[in-house]
Amino acid sequence: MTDPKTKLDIYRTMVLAQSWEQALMRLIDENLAPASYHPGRGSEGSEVACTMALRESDYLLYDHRGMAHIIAKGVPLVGLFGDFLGNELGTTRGYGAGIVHVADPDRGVLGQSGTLGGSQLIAAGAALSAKIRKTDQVTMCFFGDGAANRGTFHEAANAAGAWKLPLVFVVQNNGWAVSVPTEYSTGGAFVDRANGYGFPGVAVDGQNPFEVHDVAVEAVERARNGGGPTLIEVKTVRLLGHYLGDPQAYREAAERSTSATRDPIVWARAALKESGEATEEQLSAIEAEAIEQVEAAREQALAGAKPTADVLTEYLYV
Amino acid sequence: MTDPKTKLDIYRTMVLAQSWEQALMRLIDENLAPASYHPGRGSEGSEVACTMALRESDYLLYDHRGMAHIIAKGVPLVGLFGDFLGNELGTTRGYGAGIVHVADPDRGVLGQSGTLGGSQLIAAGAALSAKIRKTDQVTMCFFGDGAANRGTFHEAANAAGAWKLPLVFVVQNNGWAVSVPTEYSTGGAFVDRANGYGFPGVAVDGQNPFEVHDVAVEAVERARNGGGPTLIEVKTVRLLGHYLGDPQAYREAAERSTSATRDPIVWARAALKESGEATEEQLSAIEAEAIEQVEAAREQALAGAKPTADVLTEYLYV
Amino acid sequence: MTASSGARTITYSRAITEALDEEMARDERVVVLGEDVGRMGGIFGATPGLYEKYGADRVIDTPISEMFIVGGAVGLAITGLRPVAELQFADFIVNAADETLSKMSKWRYMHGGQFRVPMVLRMPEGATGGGGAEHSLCPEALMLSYPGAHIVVPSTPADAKGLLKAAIRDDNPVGFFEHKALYATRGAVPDDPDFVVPIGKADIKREGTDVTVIAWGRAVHWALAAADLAATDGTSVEVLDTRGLRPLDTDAIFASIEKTGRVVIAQEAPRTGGGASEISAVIAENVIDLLEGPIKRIGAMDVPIPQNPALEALVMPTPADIHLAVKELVG
Amino acid sequence: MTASSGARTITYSRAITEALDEEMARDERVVVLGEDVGRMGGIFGATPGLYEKYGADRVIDTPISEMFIVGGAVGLAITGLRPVAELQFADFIVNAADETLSKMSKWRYMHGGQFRVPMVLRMPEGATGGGGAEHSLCPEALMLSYPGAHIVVPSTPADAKGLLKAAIRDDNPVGFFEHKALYATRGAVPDDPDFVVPIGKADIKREGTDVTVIAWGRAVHWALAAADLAATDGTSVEVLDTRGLRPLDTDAIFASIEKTGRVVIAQEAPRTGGGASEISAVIAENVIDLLEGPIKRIGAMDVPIPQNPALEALVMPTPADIHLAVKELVG
Ligand SMILES: Cc1ncc(C[n+]2csc(CCOP(=O)(O)OP(=O)(O)O)c2C)c(N)n1
Ligand SMILES: Cc1ncc(C[n+]2csc(CCOP(=O)(O)OP(=O)(O)O)c2C)c(N)n1
Ligand SMILES: [Mg+2]
Ligand SMILES: [Mg+2]
Repeated sequence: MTDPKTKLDIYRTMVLAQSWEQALMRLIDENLAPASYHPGRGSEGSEVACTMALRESDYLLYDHRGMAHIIAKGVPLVGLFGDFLGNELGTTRGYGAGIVHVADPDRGVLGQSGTLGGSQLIAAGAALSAKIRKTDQVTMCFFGDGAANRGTFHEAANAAGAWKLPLVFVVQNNGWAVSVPTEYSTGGAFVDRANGYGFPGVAVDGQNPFEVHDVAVEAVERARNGGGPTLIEVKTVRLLGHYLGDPQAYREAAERSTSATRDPIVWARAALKESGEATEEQLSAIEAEAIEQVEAAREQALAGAKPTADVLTEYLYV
Repeated sequence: MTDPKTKLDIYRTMVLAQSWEQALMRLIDENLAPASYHPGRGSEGSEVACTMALRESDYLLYDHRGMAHIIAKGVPLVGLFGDFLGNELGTTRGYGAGIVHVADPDRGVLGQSGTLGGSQLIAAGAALSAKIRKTDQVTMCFFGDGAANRGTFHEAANAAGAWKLPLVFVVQNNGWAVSVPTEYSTGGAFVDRANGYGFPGVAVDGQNPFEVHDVAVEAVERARNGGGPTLIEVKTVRLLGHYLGDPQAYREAAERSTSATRDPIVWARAALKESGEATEEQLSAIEAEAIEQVEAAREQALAGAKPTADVLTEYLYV
Repeated sequence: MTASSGARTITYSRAITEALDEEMARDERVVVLGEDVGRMGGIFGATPGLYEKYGADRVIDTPISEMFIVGGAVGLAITGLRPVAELQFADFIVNAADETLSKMSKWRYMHGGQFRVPMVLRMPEGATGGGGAEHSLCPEALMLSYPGAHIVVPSTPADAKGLLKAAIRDDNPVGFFEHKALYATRGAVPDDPDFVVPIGKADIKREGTDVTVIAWGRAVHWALAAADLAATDGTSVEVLDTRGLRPLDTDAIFASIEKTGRVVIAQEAPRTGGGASEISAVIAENVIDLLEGPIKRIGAMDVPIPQNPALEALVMPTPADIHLAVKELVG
Repeated sequence: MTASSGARTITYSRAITEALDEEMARDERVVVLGEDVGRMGGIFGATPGLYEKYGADRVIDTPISEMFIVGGAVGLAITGLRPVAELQFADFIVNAADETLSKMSKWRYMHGGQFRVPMVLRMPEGATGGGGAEHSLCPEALMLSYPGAHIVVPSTPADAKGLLKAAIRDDNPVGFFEHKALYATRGAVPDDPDFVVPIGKADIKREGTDVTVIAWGRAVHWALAAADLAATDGTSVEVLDTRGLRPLDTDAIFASIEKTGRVVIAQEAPRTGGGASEISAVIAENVIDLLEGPIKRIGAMDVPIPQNPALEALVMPTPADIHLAVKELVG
């Protein structure tokens, strides 16, 4: 069971991710960063609560929606802003911008495949690597319900199951892949797929990050102790459009407003107060601090220099 | 329950496939056909019994091992010999030879992808086509335990499950993919994978073709009646090498001899006699007739003309 | 090009929609499939209204399963339908490469002509600022060494409509590359519902006498802009739009070079390994004697496309690059 | 090439095994993975004994999952290992195209240099009679328009060993194409355990003065046979083995052409869209003035490889084809 301190940490990190995203939106409004971004509002619960079950030396393959998992893994906010601003302070030193390829090898953040599903294979490789090198590193791989239907998942999951790799798959099922409802494009339930590869699947409500954390901790420990992979299907919501400015004409008002009631940050705030695990003052302080932290990072990042033409061939061949 | 007449038909077709394969081996020994062939001895049970659940207008995607499914679908033997001889009497008019791309659109034989798994996708497309065109055609797709681990299966199975396509997957689990034991390369059990896509999986013993037939009839009927796909996992054996001349150094003698006791043709013959559903005379007559039929086809096929250079561009662009 | 009475000015994107709509109306075997092509009308808005008009059986929102999209379409095509499949980004051709290059392109040949594979694979291509190394490519040349399918790349709304209609009516598989940066461009398109543009015929988009610039897709517009620049130097540039890479209209190419004696080939893809190299080789093999100078290729830098739009811009070729090559050739 | 005291005559296949064995012994980060590479020693017998010597953790028999083989190897490579992955047939590059062309080749660049991807992807290639359209290809050129990885194709046992060792030691990803028809060929290979052949350096396999024939992989042997034929006509052919396609040793190519003034480029892949087109374009762009005639390309017919061996033979290029091209050039 997630202890009160961890619960507060989860809340703090979710709020930090939310504040970071708000600041990014402002940068985009101000035309300082390109507008191509997949907002993460709604899925912070799973991203933060799962990632916080990892150690720094563990590997993370995040997905394209939001930045909460990356923030939870400890990547400095300045670097993230730098990636969106496309300047030298970015984790990718100015190469990235928009829907970024954040990388932070020292914190086990192994980057992202722009083609959905590519990261699943790389995650399986990283997990196999830990096994071969006999470290106790665990790899966690996030992807959406849409990406779960790529054949890459099958190949990664089968290898992970066959060799009991230390790998945790997190399917963030938000009900949509762009405009297509999950039930239209999907046979069966993701959680049930794990069994076919010989490892456990667990479904959990992403609105409740504390429960998600319990599930993730169990999965990570199993992986670390040689018990093999787990698939966690988090039922979550996409509060905003697929991308910024998505008119979402394909989405019914009723479904959108039901989703809106399932905000994990709102839920966690209420739960913490209700249980007495946090006071209004504490929570407000966390929120204020997040904004401050984000502001400071934003200011620092804005000072970064833009890359020049000479970087274009710098990282191509060793 | 498979009736006695059908049982005899299954036996007859298995024996025909066996005789055909023996005749092919002779052609290869005589250097009349190229030696690249994946012998089907051992898996006739599933191939014949499943295929015989189909109608002529149904679609078949066979696999690379043996020819029993193709023969069971009614493709003329002369055409098959012609494909291996690489002459104009082949179903592919001389293009094919060796591990062939047999095709017979009139009998629903849709060809083969030389890359394993490619046929799974084409099968899903054919099943979707039947649904769109509102025919009641069923598609059956065979593949081995090895090919079942390609990502193509996931994409095909997911689409089939999502849209309840009239599709029957037959996984021929013979315990090996070339030199790699299934349990080494596979997480979980194939039969359990179906559930994850929302359709039934059934495991059945391939040594007993009559039981296989029952299972296949049920699956085909379900597909035809709008009940969606089924995955049939047939536990079968590979009596010979992966390819002709495979020394099989990777295979233990004990495992080979256990496999040898599971020959579906031997089993069916004994079962038919034991149950009184066939007499020794009937069975011998079937066997003699098969050899005769094969001999006649072989003679006819040998007379086919070899293709000439002008065919090289004939079927490239319409 | 069929003669037509009237014409309207529409966008390239609208031209695509109309071609699909008209062919779906004309032939009920035509079905459309891909990610978000249905209720959303495509992420680039190229398929709006089709779902409402033709229903979920003929306008199919697929799972994110590129191998199924192409391989499944082959299955549709060999069983009596005429699918128009879409990969959301042309870059994803590598996510369905076996299906595109082997299954779609070779199924007929491998099976001794027993099947036809009448399908079109639509692939929105090109760099438009910030897409990065996996959402910005023009990978047309990948299909070159895999015979069996046509490779079509329209540069204008009229070509987009006429070529797509031709592709849908063609019994061969067709790789059809639409440039994302062109979707919003406008041009006159004939009204005639049977207006088609024959596949494999080049089009002289501008006549000239001193230098031939060969291009296709978006690069045609760069070539035209370069021709304007060159005109101010007094150089007359002919812009030859190949409209794709297979079939390649070598007659038209050789005829233009015969006239000008100088050639620049411009593409958006990286300089190495693209259509420009192939066309250069064909020229150097067949009509080298007509040339008064080197065969120049213009293309993107040989690097993955950086995601930072400012860096992307540095990597992309420009009309100025083409103009410079033209200047070097006329000396 | 490092100087070496002794040398033994071994097969091309044995050269591959030795390179793997020596590098695995030298560096425990080197691991081998692929279908049947372990207990069977590879379906072409290129990896025997490694499983017994290095165990299942370092010699990994994979499922039939080409995307995992390559994508998983990228995961191994960015987390401290140096994988040598194998696709059972080079044709299967299309079954792992995104993983090869985007993930393996671009991961480092896309992430601003934060990772290195020290891996080798071994791909047995070529037509050897009856493999058909999906088991016979030489798809090296597919990698050309995707920068980021080297493209290496050895033609002799010494090159096979020296280049594979260099590739394993290289911090860049390397696409390594071994020709199936060469596995049984024999040649002298230096004993020196540090014998490596630098990647990207061409090798003059035969000196000559009248015509340069450029080739790589199996086509080098066709070129040498053609040179013998040409010698009987009194024509002196220089055979330049590029040893791959990237990096391309343009200095060596230009120097040879400077000497001969005539060039034929020979490849096994279909004439269209292959390495020959690229090399032709580089020549026509840079040194066209040195040429006394057209740039001729020799390659397979532009059709899928038919499975019937008799038809395959008709489709494949031959030494006689190269000889004829040489004759046409010397007039
Ligand atoms: C292989 C591939 N196909 C398609 C896309 C385009 N694409 C990017 S995000 C997306 C939707 C993803 O849906 P899901 O996985 O459910 O994640 P969500 O956006 O809902 O978080 C699509 C289709 C891609 N990037 N890669
Ligand atoms: C995509 C792909 N990978 C690998 C191969 C090479 N190959 C042909 S058959 C085979 C083994 C197949 O095993 P399985 O599917 O179990 O069928 P079985 O041979 O046992 O009947 C392999 C690896 C191929 N043809 N296509
Ligand atoms: Mg989703
Ligand atoms: Mg098997």
